[in-house]
Amino acid sequence: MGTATLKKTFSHGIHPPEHKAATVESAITPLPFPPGLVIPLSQHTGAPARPIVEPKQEVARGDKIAEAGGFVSVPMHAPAKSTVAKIGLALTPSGAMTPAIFLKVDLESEQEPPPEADSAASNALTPEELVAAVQETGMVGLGGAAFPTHVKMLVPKGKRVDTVVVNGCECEPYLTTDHRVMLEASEDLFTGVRIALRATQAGCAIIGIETNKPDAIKALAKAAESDSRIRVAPVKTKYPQGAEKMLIKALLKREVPSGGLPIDVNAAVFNVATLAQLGRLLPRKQGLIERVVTVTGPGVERPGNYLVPLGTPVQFLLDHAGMKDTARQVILGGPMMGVAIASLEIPVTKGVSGILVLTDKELAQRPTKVYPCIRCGQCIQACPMFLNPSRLGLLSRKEQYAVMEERYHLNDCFECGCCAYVCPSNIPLVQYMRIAKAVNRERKTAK
Amino acid sequence: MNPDSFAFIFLQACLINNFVLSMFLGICPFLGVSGKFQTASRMGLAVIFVMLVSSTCAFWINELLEMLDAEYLRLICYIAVIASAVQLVEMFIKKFSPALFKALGIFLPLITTNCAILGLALFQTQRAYNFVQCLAFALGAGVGFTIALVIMAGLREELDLADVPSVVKGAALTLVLAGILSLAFMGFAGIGT
Amino acid sequence: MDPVALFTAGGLMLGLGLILSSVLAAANKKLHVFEDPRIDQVEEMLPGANCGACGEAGCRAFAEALVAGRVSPAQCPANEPQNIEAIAHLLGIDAGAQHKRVARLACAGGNNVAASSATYRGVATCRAATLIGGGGKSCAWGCLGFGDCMAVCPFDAIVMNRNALPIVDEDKCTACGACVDACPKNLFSLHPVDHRLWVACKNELRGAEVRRACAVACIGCGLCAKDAAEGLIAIENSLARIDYDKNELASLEAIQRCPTGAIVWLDKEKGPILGEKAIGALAERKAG
Amino acid sequence: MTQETPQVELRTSPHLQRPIRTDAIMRNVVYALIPVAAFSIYAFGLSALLLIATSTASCLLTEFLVRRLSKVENTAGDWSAVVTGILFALTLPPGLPLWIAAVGGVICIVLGKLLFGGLGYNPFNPALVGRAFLQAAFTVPMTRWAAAFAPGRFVQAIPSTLALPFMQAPEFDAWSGATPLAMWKFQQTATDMKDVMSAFMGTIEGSAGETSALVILICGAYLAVRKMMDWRIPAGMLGSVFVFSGVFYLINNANPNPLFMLCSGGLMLGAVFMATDMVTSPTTPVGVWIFGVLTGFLTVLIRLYGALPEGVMYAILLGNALTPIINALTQPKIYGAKKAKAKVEQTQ
Amino acid sequence: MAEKNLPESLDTFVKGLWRENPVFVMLLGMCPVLAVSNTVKNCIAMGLCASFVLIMSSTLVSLFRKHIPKQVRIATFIIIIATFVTIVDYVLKAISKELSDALGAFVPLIVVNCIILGRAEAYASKHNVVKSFIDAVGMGVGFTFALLCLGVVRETLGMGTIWGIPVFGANFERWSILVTAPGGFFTLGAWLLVFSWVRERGRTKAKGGAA
Amino acid sequence: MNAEAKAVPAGHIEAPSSLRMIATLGLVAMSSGFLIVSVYQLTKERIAHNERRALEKAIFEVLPDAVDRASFAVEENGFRRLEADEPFVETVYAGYGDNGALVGVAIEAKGQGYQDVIRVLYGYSPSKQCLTGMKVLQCTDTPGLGDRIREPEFRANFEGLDVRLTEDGARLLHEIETVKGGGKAKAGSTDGVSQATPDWRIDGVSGATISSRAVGDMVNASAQRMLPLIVAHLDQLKAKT
Ligand SMILES: Cc1cc2nc3c(=O)[nH]c(=O)nc-3n(C[C@H](O)[C@H](O)[C@H](O)COP(=O)(O)O)c2cc1C
Ligand SMILES: Cc1cc2nc3c(=O)[nH]c(=O)nc-3n(C[C@H](O)[C@H](O)[C@H](O)COP(=O)(O)O)c2cc1C
Ligand SMILES: Cc1cc2nc3c(=O)[nH]c(=O)nc-3n(C[C@H](O)[C@H](O)[C@H](O)COP(=O)(O)O)c2cc1C
Ligand SMILES: Cc1cc2nc3c(=O)[nH]c(=O)nc-3n(C[C@H](O)[C@H](O)[C@H](O)CO)c2cc1C
Ligand code: SF4
Ligand code: SF4
Ligand code: SF4
Ligand code: SF4
Ligand code: FES
Repeated sequence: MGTATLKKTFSHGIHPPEHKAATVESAITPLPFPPGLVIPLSQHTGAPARPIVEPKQEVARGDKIAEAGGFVSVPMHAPAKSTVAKIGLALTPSGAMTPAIFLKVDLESEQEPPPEADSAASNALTPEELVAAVQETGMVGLGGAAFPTHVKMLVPKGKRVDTVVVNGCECEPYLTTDHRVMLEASEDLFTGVRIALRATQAGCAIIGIETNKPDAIKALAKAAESDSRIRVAPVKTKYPQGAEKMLIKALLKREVPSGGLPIDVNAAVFNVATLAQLGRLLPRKQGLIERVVTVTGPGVERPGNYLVPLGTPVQFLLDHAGMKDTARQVILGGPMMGVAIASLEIPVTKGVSGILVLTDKELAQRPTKVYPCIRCGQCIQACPMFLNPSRLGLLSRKEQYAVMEERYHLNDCFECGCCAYVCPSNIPLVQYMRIAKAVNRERKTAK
Repeated sequence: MNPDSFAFIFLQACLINNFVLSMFLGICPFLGVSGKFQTASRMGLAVIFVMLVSSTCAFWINELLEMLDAEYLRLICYIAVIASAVQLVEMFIKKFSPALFKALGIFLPLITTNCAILGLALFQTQRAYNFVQCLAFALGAGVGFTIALVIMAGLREELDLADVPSVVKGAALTLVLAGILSLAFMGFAGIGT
Repeated sequence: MDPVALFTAGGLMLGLGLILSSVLAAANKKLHVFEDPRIDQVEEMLPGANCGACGEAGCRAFAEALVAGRVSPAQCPANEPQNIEAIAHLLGIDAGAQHKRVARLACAGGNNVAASSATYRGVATCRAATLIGGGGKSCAWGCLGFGDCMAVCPFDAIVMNRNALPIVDEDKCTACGACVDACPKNLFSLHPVDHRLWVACKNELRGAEVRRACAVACIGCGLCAKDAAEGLIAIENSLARIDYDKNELASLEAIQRCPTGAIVWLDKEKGPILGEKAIGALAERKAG
Repeated sequence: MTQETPQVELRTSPHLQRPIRTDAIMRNVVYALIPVAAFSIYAFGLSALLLIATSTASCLLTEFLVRRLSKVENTAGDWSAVVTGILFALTLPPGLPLWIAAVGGVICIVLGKLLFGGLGYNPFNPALVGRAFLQAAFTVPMTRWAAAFAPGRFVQAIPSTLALPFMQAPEFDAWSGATPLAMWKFQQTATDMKDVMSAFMGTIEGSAGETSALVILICGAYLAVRKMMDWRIPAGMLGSVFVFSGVFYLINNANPNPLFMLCSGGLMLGAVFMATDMVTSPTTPVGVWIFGVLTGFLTVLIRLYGALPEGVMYAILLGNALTPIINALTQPKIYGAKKAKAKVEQTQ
Repeated sequence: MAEKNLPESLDTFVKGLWRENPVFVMLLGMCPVLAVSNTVKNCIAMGLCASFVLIMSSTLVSLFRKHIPKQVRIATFIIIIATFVTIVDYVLKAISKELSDALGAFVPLIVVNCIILGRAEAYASKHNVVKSFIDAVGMGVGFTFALLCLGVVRETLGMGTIWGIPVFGANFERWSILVTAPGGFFTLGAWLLVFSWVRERGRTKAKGGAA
Repeated sequence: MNAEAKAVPAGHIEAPSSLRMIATLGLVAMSSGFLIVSVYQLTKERIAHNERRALEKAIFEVLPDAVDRASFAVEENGFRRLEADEPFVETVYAGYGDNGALVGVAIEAKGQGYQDVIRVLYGYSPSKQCLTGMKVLQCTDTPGLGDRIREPEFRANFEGLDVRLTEDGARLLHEIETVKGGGKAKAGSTDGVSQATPDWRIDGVSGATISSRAVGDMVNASAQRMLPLIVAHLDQLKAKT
């Protein structure tokens, strides 16, 4: 099927500058192995993985080193031939210390090549077996939330998926991983889409791509012609078009109910990189051991898209890409939703799609002076969830967290940052939302 | 508009000579119960109700006293009857809607001993309103009181989220707000003439 | 004086009085809701801080619970002893034993001794900072020093010291637990005042890793455990842990050889007392 | 143990931001007000100039001093006091004694703004609080209108302008005029298209800034295009005035015609610059329309049926008073709201 | 803390004047305070009337406090108060028509003045006659004091006079807002602000002194 | 100790007997009735005297030549002599000079002012066919503004105000008009100052146009109705019956 002509989208949202030019042309290049890798056992949503290796044990590339800690959990695989140095605590982007497996990479010997694909075997699996196989790959959403992919593929009893939505929007400024993946791994992507279709037993798949990636739209639309179940839909370039709720609204005109999941409107959403990886790994019975990361920003000398072994410390990656002296802020993810990290020892994990380095100059352009909310209503007109960030911010300042949840739908905020982006008073609205959510969560568990 | 008409008496009592904002009647509950929007609107309803009750009571008491040539007992009869009527209402609410009672708290008795209620009775007598006019007056006064109360509650709830200087917080703030509201209500002067 | 008027007035008022009181009397019977008058009396004897330290939703609720016999008067830590007595007397019950408890902070890493790895910019509260990369302190467990605990303490028992570390005033603290809930790093806990031997660190890393982050952290060396009475101190997760069931065995001995000063003796008058070795090490650090 | 090398910074996402700050918005409002002020000076001469200067200085100085005395961060630099000062001056009759304007400036800032916590927290439009206060305090000087385009206006101030502080101003028969609305109200003069045109172009009497509807509209358009002002409020307010006064005009054509209603008095200035004060108007999309229509309706009501010839100020202040309630009742329906639940929430 | 050393009766009295001033601290009886405080003369008349009622009813309530059943307590109090108010109303009318016209309905409205009922309820019904009397006098004086605070400001600025005598000369531009409704609110608000500012300063000073 | 403490609640739970409640309240109410009626009787005379004096003062103010007065109730066709003033009855007051002759009639008029109702009393001299004065009885309009209708400058407008009737005596020859401050001098008489020239215009108070216009309008409305009636039944008033 061809592309639809009408530009689909959702209401509200913002148009931040894209900043994608620096890396959009750079093909994915593999990064060399660092001397040490850190594999946190909890780099996905859900239960942490359980280590199945001992210190000093030697592991081969692709070996499973930790098993899933439950159904909503995934195993970990060794990204390189190495020795287990220790199982200890490692710093995460959130600032907490969590258990991790520390690997000392065997830099001397050759790393084994990945096994050959066995499409026939994988094609023969039933949906249930397929879900189990997906779990074994250790796949999680590469779009950012790192939610175990197999969980989304398992359709619960009484529910139905009619459409698989493939998220190729990449609406975050600066990032180009999904864009490159769509261009360079379209074969794998289509394999992945078919796996998703089979696992969910959905009738069709729509690949939503923002109009600022015409080459990807063209390439995939052409490739999609061979499979009538799959089609490509251009969607308007607008942030946060890639948020699954927005994409579902744009493509299917359905609204995921408040507090609900895509499955409640018969859809399942997967990121293109997720499906491309899956299409590559599953037929090979391989685990997820590397991912594409956009390293970019004014603080980087050689921006580009790198294929990075999971567990590589950010420091190593930035050394490789060249970090300028003026660099002052390192962000995992894109500028809208990414988290600034306090230490470069933090490793690249499954959910990291980009590393953005900002310099003194950009920080100076964002003074920290905060004005009071002047109730301009800009945030209200930006919030894609139709919340009232102005009111939420004011309430949070006065610590009325319960009111925020009960009356102002705090929990529907997915922290896209549109509100804070437009706020002329420089109010850290997203931070206020996070504080409120954290306190409410704590209070609930305390009860 | 005819100054003796139902509509004019209503408008006059409700907006132009608003009991709270330009006649200074019922300031205590106005200051006390205008903190929360929900409470204020319920209190407003209670006041409208009590006003209708007491206006009716007062009208017939006055008729009776004039018949007996005992106008000098007017004040005491008004207050006694109104107070008991309201106390009855209060007991009633306490019994049948503890939640409402809790929300209005100690202010239910305040409605009884409230300038607005007695003022209503005294003014209607002074102006020699007939029964229908009394009802219009009571309704207007009650609605006017409720409007003022509800607006004030809205403003105060909003200001709970503001950085009001600590010396202003509390009654001073409410009075300043009432002053500005009263200024704004001046705009209604003369409507209907 | 006109006797007719006199008669009218007297009669009218009598009638009025009679009617009113009859109606009220009837209503009183039909509509009365009983509320124990003692609740009001008890409430008047409570401090009215509505701090919730008693575990009830405010003083009124506590008064109701007292009258209902669900709690004992001494459970309100903020009350004056004579009032507690008075309440007990009024209700004819025992005042209940009250152990003085206070809030204790498990961190000594003020900004003079603990390193920071990043500069945090944003809402200036510990809660907010924690959510962004942990707040930028090198030690992931350490106190951030924005004083959420101070702000939340209803009794002004906490002040931030020069090095942005909260100090609890034992006399003012009522163990209401507000700070325990407020601290996003979970550094506060409530302890009987006589728990004077104290480990002021939560860092679970070991040795050099810790020392990079903070000069007064517990490095898990185990010297205190060796010096203390048998079984009083154990090392768990690279941290000294005191078994307060054996609190009576505690003495100043345990802290003397601690190389960092992570284990201290909290003296009522003099405040935290460090071991000799730690004092030396810290002095050296200052000089160097 | 602070490191010598500059540390990385931790900030919250988003790490990108639109580069328009609140002070810039306020500054742009000042730019937009300059032509209005200039026209006013052109029409009323020296007196208008002195009036605007005095009131702006008074507002700014008050903000600065009060913040200084209360030992909090000084906010005088955020330009909002300047906006208040200029707008306040534009609502005053030229010829008003300067001391009254200065007192008014203090009232605007203290009573209208700082008592509530300053910028962003004031429930009522500060400039209008100031004006309403003066109107009630000094009604006579506040309802004495000077003639526009008086010869000699650039070399000589209207004598009353320079009255001694706290003293009554002399009458100024030689300079006096009457606003078209007051003429209609008190002299029962009819209004025709000629009046509409002169009100539109600004060749009439009135407050310093209520003269040329055209200039105000152009300046408002500038702000609306730069997204520093919500165009829906003036649209709602002006539209509602047009419709309601049209209805009353059709019922009884002794009432002024709707175009005259639109162009006369302070309506343009109020609708474009004062009802739009975002701090004191609703934030929700539906609420904004309700606010516009409501203030428009009140304006017509007061003008046609009230005791006073002009009602824009009172209409906006009443609208301000209702803003919290409007906001509460018009919370947007969120994405994915469950229908029944949404209803319950809205009534809260 | 000089107050601590005062004899108890004096303390009871002073308390009504300042520490528990019915208007400025307890925020009771605001209606007449706002309504009649536009001239000093009215303030004094109102203060006297209210004080008389307050003293008489407090004393009487205290006298009979043991004999009044709880359920008819309020009704009885109100009747007692209303009696004295009616008396005051007639006496005032007999003394001066102008004054009673100026105070208008606010004399009969003393009946519902929250201070009087409040004091009867909260104090007189629990204390002996002497204490209740002193308390009532204190409260009455405190009430009059509060009225005067407002009256002086409102009359001087609003009319340019005190007790009807011009103070600023003929050409004074009067702040007529002060004698109207908003002016009443603003003046009382301003006084409350002044008082809370004084109190706050006292508190910080006490803190500073202790530290 | 304990026993005593427990006794407290017990005492409270027991409800007082209804009889006692009724008795107490009845007794208190009755005593208060006696008290009030006594005070009422004692002050009645004095209050009536005050009211009468105030009324007379106002009447003599608007009828400067009068020394005595009589009240008449207004009825369908004519007047009825009132021995004592009755409330809620529309009344006019006839004023008599030294020699007992009718010098004028004082009439009350009321109407809506700026804030609330304004009540005025104005004097009418049937012989001179003009008004003789006006006094504001009640006005709650803005002090300092609307209140200025009480000032002598404004009141002077009514002294000698021309209220001639038409030939048939059915209405005023000229409606009483209120003109904007200073307008009277310009628009009215030719020489602008002469009191002798009959004028039916009232100078509004600048800054209180509404209140002053209201007074003008209410006097006009009242005069339109009352003056023809008075002229028609002048004998009744003259005869004091
Ligand atoms: C507890 C939980 C259960 C979930 N269950 C499902 C599911 O059954 N089906 C599904 O498609 N997605 C499921 N998800 C994934 C979410 O729909 C969503 O993809 C994930 O939270 C990340 O989305 P985001 O990146 O837009 O925030 C679940 C998520 C959570 C947190
Ligand atoms: C504000 C916001 C923006 C997002 N933008 C994108 C995006 O541009 N591309 C993307 O693939 N996922 C994006 N996501 C994540 C999607 O919601 C969704 O989780 C993801 O597409 C699910 O696929 P995955 O589980 O395979 O990652 C965004 C989420 C949010 C909350
Ligand atoms: C607060 C306020 C109070 C007013 N009070 C009165 C009043 O009592 N009486 C009155 O006639 N006009 C009153 N006005 C209206 C104006 O003073 C004035 O009458 C109107 O603007 C006409 O002015 P002019 O007399 O100069 O033509 C008041 C206006 C305001 C704003
Ligand atoms: C479009 C716009 C209109 C404004 N109008 C007013 C106004 O009418 N009066 C005023 O005092 N400030 C006005 N301001 C400035 C500012 O919002 C005002 O000072 C705040 O109300 C103070 O908190 C305006 C600002 C903007 C952006
Ligand atoms: S961060 Fe939350 S509140 Fe802000 S725009 Fe996004 S969803 Fe709305
Ligand atoms: S964008 Fe900022 S200033 Fe505007 S309403 Fe929202 S929070 Fe307030
Ligand atoms: S907050 Fe903490 S320090 Fe303060 S009283 Fe409560 S427990 Fe003690
Ligand atoms: S103890 Fe906790 S709450 Fe207190 S300053 Fe430290 S981190 Fe913040
Ligand atoms: S004095 Fe309290 S309501 Fe009027």
